[in-house]
Amino acid sequence: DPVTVGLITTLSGGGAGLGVDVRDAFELALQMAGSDAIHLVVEDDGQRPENAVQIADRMIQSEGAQILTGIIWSNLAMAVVPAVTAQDVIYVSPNAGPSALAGAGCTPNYFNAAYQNDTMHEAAGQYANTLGYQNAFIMAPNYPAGVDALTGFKRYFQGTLAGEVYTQLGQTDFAAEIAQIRASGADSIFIFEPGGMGISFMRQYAQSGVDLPIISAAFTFSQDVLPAVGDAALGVINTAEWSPDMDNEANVAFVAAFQEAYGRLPSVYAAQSFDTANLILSALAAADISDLEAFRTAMRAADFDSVRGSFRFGNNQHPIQNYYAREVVSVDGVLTNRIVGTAFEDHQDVYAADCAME
Amino acid sequence: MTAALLFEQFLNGLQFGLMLFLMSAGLTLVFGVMGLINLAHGSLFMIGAFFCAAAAGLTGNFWLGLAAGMAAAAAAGALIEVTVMRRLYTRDHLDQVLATFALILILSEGTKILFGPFPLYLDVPPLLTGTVDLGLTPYPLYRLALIVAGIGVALGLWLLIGRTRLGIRIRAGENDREMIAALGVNIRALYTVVFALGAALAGLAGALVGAVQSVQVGMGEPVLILAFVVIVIGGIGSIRGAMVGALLVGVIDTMGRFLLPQVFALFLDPSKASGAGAALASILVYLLMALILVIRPKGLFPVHA
Amino acid sequence: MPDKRREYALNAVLALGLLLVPLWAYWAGSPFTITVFTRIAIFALAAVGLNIALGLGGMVSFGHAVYFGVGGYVAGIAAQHAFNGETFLGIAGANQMLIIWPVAMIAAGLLAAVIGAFSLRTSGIFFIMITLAFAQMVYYFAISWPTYGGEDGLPIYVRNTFPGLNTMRPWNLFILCWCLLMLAIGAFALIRASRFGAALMAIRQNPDRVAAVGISPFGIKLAAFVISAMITGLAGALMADLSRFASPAAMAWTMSGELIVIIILGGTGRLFGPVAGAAVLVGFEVIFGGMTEHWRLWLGLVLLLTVLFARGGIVTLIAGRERLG
Amino acid sequence: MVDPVLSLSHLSKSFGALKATDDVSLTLMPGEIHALIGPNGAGKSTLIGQISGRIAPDAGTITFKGRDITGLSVAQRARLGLGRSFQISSLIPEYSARRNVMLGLQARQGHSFRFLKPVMHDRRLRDEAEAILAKVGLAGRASVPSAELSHGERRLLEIAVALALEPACFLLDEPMAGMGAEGVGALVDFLRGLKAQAPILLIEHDMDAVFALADRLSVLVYGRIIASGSVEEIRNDPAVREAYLGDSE
Amino acid sequence: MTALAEVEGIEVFYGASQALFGMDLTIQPGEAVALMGRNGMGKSTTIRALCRMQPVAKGSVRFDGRDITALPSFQAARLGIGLVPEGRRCFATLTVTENLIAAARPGQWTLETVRAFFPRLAERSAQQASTLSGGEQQMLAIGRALMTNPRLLILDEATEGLAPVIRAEIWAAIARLKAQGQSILIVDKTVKELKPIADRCVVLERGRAVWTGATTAITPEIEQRYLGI
Ligand SMILES: Nc1ncnc2c1ncn2[C@@H]1O[C@H](COP(=O)(O)OP(=O)(O)OP(=O)(O)O)[C@@H](O)[C@H]1O
Ligand SMILES: Nc1ncnc2c1ncn2[C@@H]1O[C@H](COP(=O)(O)OP(=O)(O)OP(=O)(O)O)[C@@H](O)[C@H]1O
Ligand SMILES: [Mg+2]
Ligand SMILES: [Mg+2]
Repeated sequence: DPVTVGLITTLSGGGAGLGVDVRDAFELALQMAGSDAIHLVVEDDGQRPENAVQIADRMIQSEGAQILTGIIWSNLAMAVVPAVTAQDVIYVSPNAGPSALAGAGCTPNYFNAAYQNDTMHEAAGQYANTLGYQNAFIMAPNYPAGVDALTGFKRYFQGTLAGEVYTQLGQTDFAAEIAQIRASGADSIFIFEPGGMGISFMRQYAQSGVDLPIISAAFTFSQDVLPAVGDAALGVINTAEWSPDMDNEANVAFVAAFQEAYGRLPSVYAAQSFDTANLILSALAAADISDLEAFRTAMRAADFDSVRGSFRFGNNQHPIQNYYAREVVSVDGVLTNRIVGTAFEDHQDVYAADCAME
Repeated sequence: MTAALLFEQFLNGLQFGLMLFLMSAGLTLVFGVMGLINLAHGSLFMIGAFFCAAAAGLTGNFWLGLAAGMAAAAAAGALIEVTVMRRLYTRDHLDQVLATFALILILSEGTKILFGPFPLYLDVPPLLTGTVDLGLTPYPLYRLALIVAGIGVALGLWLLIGRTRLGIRIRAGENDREMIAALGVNIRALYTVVFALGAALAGLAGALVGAVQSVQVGMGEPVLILAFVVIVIGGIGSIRGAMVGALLVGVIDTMGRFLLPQVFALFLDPSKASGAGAALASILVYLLMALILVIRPKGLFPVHA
Repeated sequence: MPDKRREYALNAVLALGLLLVPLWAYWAGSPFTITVFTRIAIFALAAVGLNIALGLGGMVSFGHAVYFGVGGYVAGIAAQHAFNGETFLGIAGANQMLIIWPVAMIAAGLLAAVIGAFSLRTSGIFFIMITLAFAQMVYYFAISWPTYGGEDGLPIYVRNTFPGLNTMRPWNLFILCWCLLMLAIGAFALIRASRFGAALMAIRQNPDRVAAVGISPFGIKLAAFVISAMITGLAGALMADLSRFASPAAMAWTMSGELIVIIILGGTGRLFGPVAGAAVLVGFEVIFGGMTEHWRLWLGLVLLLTVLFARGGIVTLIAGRERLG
Repeated sequence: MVDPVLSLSHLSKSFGALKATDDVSLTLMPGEIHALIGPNGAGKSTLIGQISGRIAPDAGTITFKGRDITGLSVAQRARLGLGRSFQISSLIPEYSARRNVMLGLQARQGHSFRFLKPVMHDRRLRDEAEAILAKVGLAGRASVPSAELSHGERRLLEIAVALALEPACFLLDEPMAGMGAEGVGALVDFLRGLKAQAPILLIEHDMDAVFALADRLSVLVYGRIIASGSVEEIRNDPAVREAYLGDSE
Repeated sequence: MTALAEVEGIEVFYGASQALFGMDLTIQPGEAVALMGRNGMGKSTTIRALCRMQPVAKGSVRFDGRDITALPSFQAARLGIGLVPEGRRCFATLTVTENLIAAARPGQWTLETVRAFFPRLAERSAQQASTLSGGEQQMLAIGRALMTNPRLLILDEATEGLAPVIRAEIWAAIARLKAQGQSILIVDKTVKELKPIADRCVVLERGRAVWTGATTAITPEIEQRYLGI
């Protein structure tokens, strides 16, 4: 009997692009594996926490889902995960990694196959040192993920701060911030402005005549937004645990198949979702989910071919992995990312220490 | 903090204000002059941006895109007026709220079906790229162009509404629709035209602003709220009020975002200060509106009815 | 009056349908159906609250989601403190619904008293906008205030408890919500028929006239606004317990819009309008949301057709226009 | 010497440059009908607005039953016993004629913060409302929503609501406007009976009615009282003829 | 000679309630016709039907020989019906001049001639209509209708609420218009003032015409019976 996996993700509204990538990559993985171990049900959460909770309830209660996945946003994950794992259902995160679930709040039924939120920004801070930046202007929206981003960056960045600015969530005009950057005397800029905010900022930055190097985590420069940012993004360094040009067998096959199937390059969200699917498949192949303990052990083993190359879990069931610096380049007129360096090797998040699990 | 920075921020505030005016111009026309609450104004804005981006992408010409964006929004507006709005003029505002709320859902989802879920690309036309030196500071040419467009639209609207017979008839229709018809004016057709014009202005704003922002589904909603704030502050139906409201919101918002964290930094550590400052800055506009309405319950320039 | 009888029949169908379907689901072992109906009951309860301000008093509050959200935060914060043993302003947390409900109502009511005192100076579209403005302020505050989760919201790990009932069981939680909804509808009916209601409905139609007979509109309106917010706040607390999550998203302006939509869809000022409206809205999402990713398009069309061709909402469509006597 | 029920002293109100009422002083004695006439736009309705509290005067004081009420709100003045009718009918449109009157009764009793007892089942309130409707000749129309009443019937209902308040004085702003000849005749008789109950400040352009009813007349022109006196005096005042009555009389 | 306007057996409803029950009315060119009747008998409704502001359920409305029963009101107005409605209904936020030119059509009446006719309107040309006194608003409503150069001028309660002097002025103006050959349909409460102007009277009761005849033929009985005088 196939195991029912519920994929709850954002398919409508402003953030729909990310959810579509997650869904498409997950389906692609199942297709490529040719396995019938999984019966997949997909549902749209509309980027609203209370919807996600309801859908999770339904998937578990009416459709007998034993594994859930798919959520993009930290606030939705925070709403869904504790309730789901309390019912002895496995949740595997293909994207969000809020700190509350990585530290003291870690639980055996929760696996994160993507990253812990802070780590991407920590990598940016670390790589800023490598690039020799001394005086950075840092900026993020004023909400928990934004605060985490700046905290993460500062944790590893050794230079001074020329300015630290919080923008409004959903802000569309950044002229005031750009003026501050211009006047700040910084030698570099770190930004975390996901989705439309990043697109707006980069467009306006490119026209401002300010010409400082930008470093960022992958969110602002992932494949889903790059076409919309346009040439303004060229040359920006951004950190991620994956890049489309990674040269391992699994990744080459994935990128080719994704392009073939959907006519576009995969984003980092797609890659994480692809790994999530394969991780679950590998565990299902090794253990029967009716024996939850055995299944969890098989998950922890993470015995699958990750598109990131090496992949393993730490004690808090979050990845210990490499983080790379990528640069936005144009290949045959298509904007994409290319690895230019490594920020961290085998990096684990700081919250793992607070997690009571072995 | 230097004089140059202050000057630039003030300029940014003015420019943001004019951009807000551009975005609210169509709304003032439809809401203030025709007396129709149109929550779908933001969706028309989005349609303008999407069609502009698509057409510009196809033809490689921004100006063709701009025309396409305006035309698409105007066409959508005319269609909406004929099929929906026409039946709602005599109803109370609540019915209009519900109908246009429904239109938001339809137009957003329709746009997604048509253009896909990913943001589109729309670049500034080559003619308007780069910066100009304003003495104290360099300034993006495109933003100057937005300022000019905002002032142009304001002037045009002011002339149209205040100085032409068409404007007189529209305002007469707002006062008493049945009566102006009984005097021989085809108010139905006139309202279709006006609504389409309002939609075209929304489309124009969407297309212009789309080149510096993200062209994506849902881009209209934050605009909608800000546009309402602007025209309510100014006094509904007053073009002058909308202009003053827009500039006030633009300057106060920009200055607040810039100065509040520095004020908080006087007594908080920098990281906390920027967080607290940003939090206060994000509600500043609403605080301003509430304050103005408490003092002047009908806005700054109420239109006597 | 056949219209009146039709309305009574419709009300009975709605009240009993809302009870019997989950009861059936309970026997048939479909907990999710119960959850959906719980959600309908809670949204209906929130809308019954708003219906006092909007339907009876004509105060189109475009910020009622704030009271819904505040109720949710009361439940969330109390539960969190009860969970980790910390105190809030020196008060210990509580996980007793019987304590949380009144606190949620009082918190929402106090906030409404402040917001109402300012907002009620305006009217019409200005009132709509000023209530929206206050709601946005609270919303942005909640998003950026880190202590209680900011935008991430506040999970409730264990549902708050009710004496003698295991609230983790869907049916138990449902029946609590259903009873509260019926109580609220009863309160609505009482208020509408009372002297207070007579004055309130008169103020909606002609405040100058009411003042000229010697009833001060401001006090009546403010009282109605506060009562209205209290009921919506109670609904918010229930919603947080249903979702096991208190979220700032519950305060977003779209949520305020949805509450208004529920009321207009069901029938403004009608006793069971909120129930009908909530059932349609939630039902639509549950049924079509699973079928097509473009369900919002169809929802939009249905709403549009309702405004155009079923003036006065579902209740009016079935039971005809109301006469106030 | 009896004290006036209502007295205005030196009331002024400007709208921008326009002086709508300019230093107006006037009294209303118990048992009299004091008619206020004057050209359109002279400031008559503005004066009623100031007395009833809807418009704040720029200067001057209003004394009612010996008490200075200048600072009170509309509702407070109404509770003290100032009853008014509106120049343009102002009723609760969806309420029946009966319920409109019941609202007046409820207000007089001062109990609007009662949440429990259904008001429509209050027999005493209903009966009293119907008695008042019968008095103005609307007995058969008690259940009709006021929006569906004809223009003339609405004018009568205005009066009925004012009656329900049992005011200590009536302010009536053009009660005859829009009424047919028949209605005017009936209303004249009715008001004549009413003045014993409470004095009336009457604004009216129907000169036949005014001359038939008024005990005293004041003429307001451009916000100022230019003449005051008995019907005969006013009728023959050349300034009044020139400004208001014309030569047709 | 064909009649200028002809209303034949019309029935008109407001929602479910019927207001006209087979109303007839004819107006010849150059004629001044008065509509009379008690409150609520259907005078204004007849006018609304003639101006096409109210749908006609049964019967026909003709203007200048043409059937206009189903025409929208703006087209009827363009054929030459000029309305001064009950309650004036000036466009409140427009200035006096704007009110006048809003719906103007070319012809004998222009801004100049109207201003010459009502000098008061010339004095107030830039003032917002809502701040005019009642009498001035009434003049404005008449001027506004004249500016459409109507072949039939309809006056519904043109003197309600006006001071006696002003009323006299308005009546004088109407008399001058009539002398110029303008066709007029007029409704007014004050029969005394109406009589010298109207050529013919149509008396309504319960939504139909119950008496039609020359103004001079009105007897005290008729006044007593149908108007309550
Ligand atoms: N709110 C206002 N703003 C400006 N002007 C006003 C306002 N209210 C009244 N007026 C002006 O004040 C003057 C007096 O108006 P008021 O209504 O008191 O006249 P009135 O004597 O009642 O006339 P009528 O007999 O026509 O009813 C008028 O010229 C009017 O236009
Ligand atoms: N909008 C309306 N809705 C419902 N009924 C109406 C409406 N307008 C008029 N009526 C009814 O239609 C009938 C005729 O009204 P109409 O206005 O034609 O009378 P009228 O002769 O002009 O009276 P008046 O002298 O009072 O102006 C009346 O019984 C009135 O109640
Ligand atoms: Mg007056
Ligand atoms: Mg009439």
